[in-house]
Amino acid sequence: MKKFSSLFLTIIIFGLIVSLASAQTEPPKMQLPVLTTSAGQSADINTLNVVLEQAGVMYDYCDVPTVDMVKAGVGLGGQESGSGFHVEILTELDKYPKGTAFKSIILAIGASLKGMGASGLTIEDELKRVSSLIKYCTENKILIIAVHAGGESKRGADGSNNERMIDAVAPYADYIIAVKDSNKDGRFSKIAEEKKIPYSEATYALDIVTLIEQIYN
Amino acid sequence: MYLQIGLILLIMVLAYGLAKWKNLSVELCMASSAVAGGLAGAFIKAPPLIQLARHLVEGTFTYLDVMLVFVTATIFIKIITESGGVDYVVRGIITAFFNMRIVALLMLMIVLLIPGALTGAGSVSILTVGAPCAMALGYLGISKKRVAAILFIIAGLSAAAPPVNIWAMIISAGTAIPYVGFEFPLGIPVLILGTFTVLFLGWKRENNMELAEVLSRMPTIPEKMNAWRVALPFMTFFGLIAISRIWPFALPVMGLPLQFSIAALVALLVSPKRINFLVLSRDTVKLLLPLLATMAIVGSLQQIMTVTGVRGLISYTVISMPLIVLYISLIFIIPISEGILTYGGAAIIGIPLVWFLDSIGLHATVAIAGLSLIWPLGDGLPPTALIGRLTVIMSDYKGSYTSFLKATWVPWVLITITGILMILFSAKLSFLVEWGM
Amino acid sequence: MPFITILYYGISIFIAAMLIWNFVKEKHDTQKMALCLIVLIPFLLRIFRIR
Amino acid sequence: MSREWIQKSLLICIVMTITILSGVQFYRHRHFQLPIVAGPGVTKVTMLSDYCQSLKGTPADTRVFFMEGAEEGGKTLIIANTHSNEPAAILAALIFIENAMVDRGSLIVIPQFNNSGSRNTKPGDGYVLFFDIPTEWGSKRFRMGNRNAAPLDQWPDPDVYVHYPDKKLFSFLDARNTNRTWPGRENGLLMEKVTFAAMELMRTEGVDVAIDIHGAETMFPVTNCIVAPKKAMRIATITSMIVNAREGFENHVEPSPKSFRGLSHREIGDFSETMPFLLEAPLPFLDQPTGPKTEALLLDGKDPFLLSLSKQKKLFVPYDSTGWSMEKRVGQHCSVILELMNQFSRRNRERSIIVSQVPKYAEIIERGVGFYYKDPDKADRERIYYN
Repeated sequence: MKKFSSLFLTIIIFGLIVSLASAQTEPPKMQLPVLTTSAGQSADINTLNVVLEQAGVMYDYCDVPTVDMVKAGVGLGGQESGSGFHVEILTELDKYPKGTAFKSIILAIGASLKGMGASGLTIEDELKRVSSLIKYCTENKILIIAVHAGGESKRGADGSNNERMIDAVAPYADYIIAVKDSNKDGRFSKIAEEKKIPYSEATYALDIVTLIEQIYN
Repeated sequence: MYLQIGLILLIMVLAYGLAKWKNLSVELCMASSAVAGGLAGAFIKAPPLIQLARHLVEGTFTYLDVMLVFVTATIFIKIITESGGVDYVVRGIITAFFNMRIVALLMLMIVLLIPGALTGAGSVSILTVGAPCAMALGYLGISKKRVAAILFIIAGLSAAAPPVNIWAMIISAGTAIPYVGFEFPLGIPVLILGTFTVLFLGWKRENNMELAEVLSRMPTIPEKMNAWRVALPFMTFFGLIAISRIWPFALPVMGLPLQFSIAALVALLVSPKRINFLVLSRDTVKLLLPLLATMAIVGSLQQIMTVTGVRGLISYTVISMPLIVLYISLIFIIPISEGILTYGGAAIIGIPLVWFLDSIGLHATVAIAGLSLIWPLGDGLPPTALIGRLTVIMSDYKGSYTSFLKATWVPWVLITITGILMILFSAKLSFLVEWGM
Repeated sequence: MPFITILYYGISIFIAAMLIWNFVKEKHDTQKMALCLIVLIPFLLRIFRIR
Repeated sequence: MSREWIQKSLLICIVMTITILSGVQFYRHRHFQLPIVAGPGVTKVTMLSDYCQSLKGTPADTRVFFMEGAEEGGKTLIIANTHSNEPAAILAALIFIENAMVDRGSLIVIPQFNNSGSRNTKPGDGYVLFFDIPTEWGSKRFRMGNRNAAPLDQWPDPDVYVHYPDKKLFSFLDARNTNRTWPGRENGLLMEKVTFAAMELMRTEGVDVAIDIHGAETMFPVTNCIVAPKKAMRIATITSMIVNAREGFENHVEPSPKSFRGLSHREIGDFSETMPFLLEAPLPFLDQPTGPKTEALLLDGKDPFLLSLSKQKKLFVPYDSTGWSMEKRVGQHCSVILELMNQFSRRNRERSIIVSQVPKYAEIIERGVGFYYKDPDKADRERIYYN
């Protein structure tokens, strides 16, 4: 009996080490300039922007960028904020002048009906927009970072808006970051494992600051 | 906890039954139920016995302002009736539109819709223009039962109609969803359902009287009565409402009771007949007594239900239902909640329900609009049956209350189906909200 | 106190008076008498500025 | 005496007993004065009407506590009891008034913003009239008020409330709701005067940060959060992240909707230079599906119905059998307020506000809220203010 339980314990510990190792991988290196945007228009994009600010990484931001705007590079082709449309150009222009092609893009995943409504989008529109954006980035070697910082409140039942948004973004990312509460069911670590994508889990959203500092060095 | 609260609910129901058995009126049955519930609650200190009287009395304040509206509005319309104004208007409508039946029906519908749409209270429609419209419909050859049914349904729709819909406003206030964009989601169904109702219930002419014969049967009108004498009080009332909307910041808030009182004063001044105002007021208050008592006691009942947890249990039961069951049961729950609690149902069931519907991806504004089409139907259901009872009084229908209610069934079902479909397909109907923005 | 508020106390006093008149006039129906008094309660507390 | 008059006398006796019994309780509630002991940091106490003449002498006027630091800096305004049925607000405000020391900048606190509402009860909702917070010297009694001002102070209601200046329509009740009457009018409804006075205070004093403290149902999506307009969003977001990581409680950020007018987090930002924040902590007592509305439910927030609904995933906050105690709610408010000031100060060094001696979340949970209230019987008479 004793033998059996110690064997059992060894298996569990071994399993834990393996799963931890596969779940938490070394963050890849990313390059500037970077564009931040939302996948699903939840307020988590604000969290992401603040995280970057705390990490000292300057960025361009647009809540609903089109492929053309990404193509235009830093400065987003001179777009300006309007109703249901927000742009912020914070990239250090002396280092990366307007028009410099983006090297990475960070998407904050989280569906908000209110947020999409404010931008005049339905979930279908948003999924289509995000997919075309990802396709362009993949084709043009712009590395994609998928961030889920909303915790349980930005998760849902299978087929819900939040889960569809995750499916549209996470499997195509070059790096996935999720907070612990977002990955309670192992959703993100599973995707990372299956698609062989580097994955980091942060205990709190604030811990993403360190991860961003690491990848942009 | 469930058992404990269930027991209190049982005691309340038993007390109601016992009072009914002792031949007490509906109002006193409700009062007995409230007192019994409070006493039962005192065993678990919810409320503590010393607080029981306070809770009962505090509840009576819930609808104090509505009571003021009812009294002042009814006194206003009684003065118009007494002075011969109502007969005058009816004679006018019949003479002009007797041979254009559809036009006459639609015009009367619009007339009935306006006061309720402006104030959010179907009762105001019934109290102001209910009596003349009822008479006019009667002279168009529609039976008293059907007249009462038309009045009740249209008054209900008028309460739901934009710009003011109290249920939607209560839910909006409670859910922090802005009260904007309701014009089309409410206005379009109200007009379609209203048109259907007057045409369906009013289509059949149940007598073959000629115009001359009808006119000869109408009551005589005081000699000095003329269009101005009738119009002036109404113009005063609607004028006061209109200016309060057009220049909301230039004038102090007057409130409906004062607006009705001023209009009543004007009616009294221009009446061609001398009217004993005090006796008329006393009799009006007597006529309204069951209604006023209902308003006061329903408030107490609501308060006792809340403090004992009975209200919470009901709300909990509704919220915990599986979605499909919930949708089906809304057909009954919404009107019944109105019948028991009047506007209180919007707060107790409406607010948590809308949060829940919103969280599963339905469009809150359209869903609220759908719900608030169904709520007014409950104003015909006992124990309160607020608008239903007013309708019966104003349309002078002498048959049983149940027979009147039965006459409303076709539009009732149609309105319910429309409301439920609006909730189910609210996301697809969200363009209605955008039109209005 | 604003003038309009004073008018509202006036309306309340008037309605209370009508309720009392009806109460006094009611000779037989005990239930009606009770209803008059129940409805009177909130009006009294408002008129005396208690609630 | 005739049978008729025997009946009538009996009825009159019953009804008068009920009326008097309840009337006495209403009167006591309306006229109960809450003693507030001005702490060592309080430098002056004024009235809100000092910023709006038309508010003078009305029952809506209320006290304003100033805590001015030795060094010049920025200014924070804390508004509590905008809704007097959300009492964690006044409990947090009193912790600041009775304990805070301001080293730099100023702290201004209005503990009973809707003073009239705090002397009102809510018909139909079965609230308790008072609640008691245990302290080391006995218990401190508070009035449980209503969301809206008392009709005794603002009567009649309009049939529909037209918001100034946008002409947006609200339910008639909202004419007495001081979180719908912003930015207010000098000569409007009494509650519009209250919010106008506060706007004037912010404009004349040059307030940098305004924090309006609330509580909300666990079934309400906008709960357990900081609501902020765009200009205050960054500070709200970093605050939310920091309290989450360092103090272990969640407090997400909600954007202030543009089309929803009359709210403090909307109008203060639009009509002044001040940066507004609105704090919501979960308040199970206000939820519709709860058991009896008792003082215990108000204070510990434990309810079996909500627990069951939480398991059905129908609440918007984490909820377990420990409920949502007053200590947790007040603790959250204190920590979030301190962190908001801290973050504002980091970004605006010349307008920084440095406050000490205010306990944070963990400390309040450990010691209880009442630990931080001073005994009015032992306090200097001149330092006691009644509100």
